[in-house]
Amino acid sequence: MSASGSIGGTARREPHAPESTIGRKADYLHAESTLRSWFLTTDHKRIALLYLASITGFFVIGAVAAGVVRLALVVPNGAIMTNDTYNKAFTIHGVVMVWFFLIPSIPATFGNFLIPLMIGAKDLAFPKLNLTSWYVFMAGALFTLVSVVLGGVDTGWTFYAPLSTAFSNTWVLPALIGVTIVGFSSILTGLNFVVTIHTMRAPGMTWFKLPIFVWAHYATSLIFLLATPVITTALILLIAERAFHVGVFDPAYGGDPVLFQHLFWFYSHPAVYIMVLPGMGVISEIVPAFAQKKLFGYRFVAYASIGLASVTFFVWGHHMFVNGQSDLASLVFSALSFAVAVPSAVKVYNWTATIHKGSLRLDTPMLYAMGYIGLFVLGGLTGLYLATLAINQHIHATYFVVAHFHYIMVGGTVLAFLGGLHFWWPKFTGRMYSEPWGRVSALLIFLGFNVTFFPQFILGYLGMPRRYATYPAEFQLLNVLSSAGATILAAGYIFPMLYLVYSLWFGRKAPANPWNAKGLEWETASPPPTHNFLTPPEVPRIPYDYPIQAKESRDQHG
Amino acid sequence: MTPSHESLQLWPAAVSATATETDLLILAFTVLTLLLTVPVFVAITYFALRYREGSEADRSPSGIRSNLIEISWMLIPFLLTLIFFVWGARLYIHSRNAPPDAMVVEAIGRQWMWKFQHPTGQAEINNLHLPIGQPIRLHIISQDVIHALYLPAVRLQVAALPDRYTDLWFKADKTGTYHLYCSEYCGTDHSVMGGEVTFMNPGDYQEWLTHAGAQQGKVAAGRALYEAYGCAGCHEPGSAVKAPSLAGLYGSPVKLADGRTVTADEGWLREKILNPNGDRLAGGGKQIMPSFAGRIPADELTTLIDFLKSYSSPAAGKAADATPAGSTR
Amino acid sequence: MSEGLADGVGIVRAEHFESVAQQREAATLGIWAWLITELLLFSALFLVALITRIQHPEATVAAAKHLKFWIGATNTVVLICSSLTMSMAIEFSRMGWQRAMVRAMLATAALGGLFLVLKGYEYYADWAEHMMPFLADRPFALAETPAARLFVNLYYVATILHAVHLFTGIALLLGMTWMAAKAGFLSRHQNWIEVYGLYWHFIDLVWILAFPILYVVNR
Amino acid sequence: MRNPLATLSTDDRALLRKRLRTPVLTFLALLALLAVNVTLGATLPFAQVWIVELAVVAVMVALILLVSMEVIHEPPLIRLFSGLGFFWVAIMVGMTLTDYLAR
Repeated sequence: MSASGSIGGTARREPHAPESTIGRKADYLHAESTLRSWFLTTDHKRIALLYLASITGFFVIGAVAAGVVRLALVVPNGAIMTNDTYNKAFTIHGVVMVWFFLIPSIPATFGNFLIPLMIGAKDLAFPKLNLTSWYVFMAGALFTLVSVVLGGVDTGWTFYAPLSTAFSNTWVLPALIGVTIVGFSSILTGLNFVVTIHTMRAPGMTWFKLPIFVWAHYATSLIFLLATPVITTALILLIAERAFHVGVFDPAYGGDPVLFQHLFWFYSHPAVYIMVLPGMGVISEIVPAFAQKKLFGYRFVAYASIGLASVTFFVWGHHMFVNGQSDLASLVFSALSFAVAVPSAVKVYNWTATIHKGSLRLDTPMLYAMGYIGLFVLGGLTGLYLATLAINQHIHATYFVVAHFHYIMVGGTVLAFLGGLHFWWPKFTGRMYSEPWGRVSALLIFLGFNVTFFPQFILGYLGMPRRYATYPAEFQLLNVLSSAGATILAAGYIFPMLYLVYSLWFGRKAPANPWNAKGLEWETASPPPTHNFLTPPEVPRIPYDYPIQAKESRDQHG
Repeated sequence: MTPSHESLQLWPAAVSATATETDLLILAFTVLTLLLTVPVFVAITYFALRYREGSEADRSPSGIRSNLIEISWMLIPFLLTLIFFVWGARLYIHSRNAPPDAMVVEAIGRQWMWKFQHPTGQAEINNLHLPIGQPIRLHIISQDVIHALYLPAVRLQVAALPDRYTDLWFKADKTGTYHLYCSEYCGTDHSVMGGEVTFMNPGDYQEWLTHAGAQQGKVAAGRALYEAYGCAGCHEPGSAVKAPSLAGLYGSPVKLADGRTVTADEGWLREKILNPNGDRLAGGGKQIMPSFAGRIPADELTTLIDFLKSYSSPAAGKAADATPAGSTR
Repeated sequence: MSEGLADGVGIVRAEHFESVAQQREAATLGIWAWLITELLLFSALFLVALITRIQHPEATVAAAKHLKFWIGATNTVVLICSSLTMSMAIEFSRMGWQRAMVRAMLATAALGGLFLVLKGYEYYADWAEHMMPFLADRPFALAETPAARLFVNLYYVATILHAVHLFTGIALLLGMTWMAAKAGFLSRHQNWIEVYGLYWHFIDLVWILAFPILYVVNR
Repeated sequence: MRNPLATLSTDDRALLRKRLRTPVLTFLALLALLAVNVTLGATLPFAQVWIVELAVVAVMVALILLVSMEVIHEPPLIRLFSGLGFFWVAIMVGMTLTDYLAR
């Protein structure tokens, strides 16, 4: 080990990249090209691309599983596949999409790539730890894939005891171990972000000059740190329960299966905000850039990120209203859940107000952002339906829930992910994607998404329970509609993969700042040099220093 | 109602006052949702058109004090939604406290069937017959994993836990047949774990208890056990395992591996279910059936054997518990 | 924490940091962030123990009476001693007394090892008394109170998890001691000792919580 | 082995005494508190003794955090982080108990 620093380790200068090449046009992509230079890199930008490739792979696996689910539900009587196959398909879909796509999606890729750029740092605080977290992620993924290859899991992504511990005859153990390991990857990423944002900001980059993207990732990282260990414990107990019959979740010995749900949702409800907050950060960058206007209510939006991250720890019991939780707990959790509306409203109304009197360009990222706002509003408000006790007793565990969380996770996170991918694609790769194809795909995804999931709100209210391999014949029309929408959605997903990959070789070379956007990441070249900035970046006087300023910025910053 | 109508219905049937009020609550909430979202959608669309790059729009600062506007759009939607918390909580507390005079029906969940026992002792599998105009309290427990009993017609569901009882009470005031579901994912046949709840006039209910409940229900109950214990998975024609068909088996001669021939009477069936390794069958098939000794209670074994006695062909067995699909809402 | 460093004691700046102070701050904040996750990890187990106690008070008390109270108490003393030697190692590192520091670190590792030996003996005694209900083929001494199994098994999960942390800690400590025995260590990596010390103290702290929660309050 | 202290100069001995004062005092305090808890646990003098035992543990934890881990000398950010975890544990335990104590 050469001269390096503290616990997690620090950046090690690659022996092949002497100081002199840095001054030349050696961007991070072309500085070195050996496999070794990618798989042993400590450059946050390269690690971000490793993550991008991995999660794209998992997205494809999860999407195929979703296709299987939608295929099965075209007919009501389960004629297409057995119940076991269906159950395994939706379990794989849930496990892969939640733990291997949604949770790492924006933080591990965009966060990893952009946080050091946005705060004017050379790298994250612990670059070796950053690489370690990718390897840990892949190790966890390996376990989970092993369970899929061996024959699958049929417990649902929630792994409720005692079904998962004592009754399921599928490959639950490797899946549980895989998910437990992935938790450590989240923790390490979150730890790195928290430390980086606290200690690595460029001189003059005060907290209230940080982009909302960084605020959102700070809030997300706090959730990583505070929630993930609890699911680790819950899963360790579940593994011990399945392997050694510990008994704490097993009613046969007097254990309490609902206790597992408490530990599970203590993590998994905040995990929703691990998925949502980074998306909000992305939208808060895109909207001002394409309106060429300062973000409205910057401080409120910043505080709302921290607010959401805190409030989310007080509401997990709203997943358990009908699961035998005490009435007192249900009342308290329901009341607190309504408080989530406050910071969420702050975000949505401020984005809308930012567009007001802007100078709008409706390029692909902006189309995704506008779609995001609409779908997130619907997803959020239907969440309040579910938080209302009497309504929950009817629509709990129905397709209403399925529709609700897909509006949040696909309408929210995935649209933000795609919007951000297009927005920062020039920065990541140095190439422009095809704008017409981008717009067509964005519209296709918006359309396909709504056709897929809006009918599920109705199905849920009509009383169709979720996770049903077969269903009463009268629900077929809406299910077929939903499956038809899924094919449109699938087409919408395939196009970007094709034209983005195409652009890597044939796309127009991107300028440093193709959107005329503000933020330090646009001050450096596209793609950036290995150490991010050739000259120390100049921190602007105010954040979102766009030509059109809202009145408040003069009030606040004089 | 014909099935084609039902596939277009947008509102499920409500048979209790609580269900009607829940519908009202959700309608009112939907109105609020529209009030909060439509302006946002309209505004985004309008701004997107009005303030397109290059358009001749007034972009001078509007001069709105932002703190005031921020606080107002933080608090106004929150306070409006709080009304719905109070309303929903009130309704919830009502639905959690059964009146003391409620008729108690025991409900037991198991992979993958429901068993209901009426206060007068009659039991049903998967289907439930109940009188209207009287509070009913379902006293629910599970024998294995967590299930949940969900009756959309009364807008209620509650988990069936393995370690303690949960309650669900309602007072139906409309007759009819409606779905009854398991709504907590419980394994392979989760989606088949359910049936129908039939609300009847009190007179009809008494009639049913004395006649139909004892007779017609029994074969259907046996059929449900035949499927719930997994017998059907192997013994139905066309299954992957290719176990001997049980249709028409009762009373017929069976050749055994040791050369004897026995008649499949009630006692032999019972013995073969509890101890499958005895009396190996002729024909060289591998004996893989597990023993059900200790896994099936005595009364259910009797019901199952009664079903096998009446089971002449697979089609006939299905007809016994079938209700016309269109009659369920 | 960096006050009072002797001459020639310090750290070498890694190139992505602007200053040594920034690097120190990042390391300290990083280990504290990690310790937060450790606290929540163990606290979730303690919460399960609390719920078990609430739901099955008699069975839990019966099970807790079988724990080796005096071994647990001795082990607590051992860890408190190791905390002292770790604190000494940190002070020596700040004073630049490298050899004394290495000795204090070895003493810390030895005390950690002693803890594990005592713990192992305790497990053996438990095994001999048929207090290992998770072993399928070995009868459980408290089989007549099934819920006792919950608490006893939970005790194993918690103590094994703690022992894994301690074992990792000893391995890291020995590796670091080996590096620290070379000349010039304190001028390059003094803050490793500080950061590691926080981890070691925290593992002690977890045991200080675990001992009463498992052994004492349920008696 | 010869006594290493014997080789030290007077200055060094004074320095050593000054530097090791706090760790040794903390060590003694922790041992004393542990002795209290062990005595209480072994004798069980009254029914509600667990409250006292937990209070003693709280003091021990505070002592390790503040003195051994030197939180009192740290900047506000580290102090915040050292307390954050405990606050979140309180949320987890408190909200879970609203279920278990009200069932």
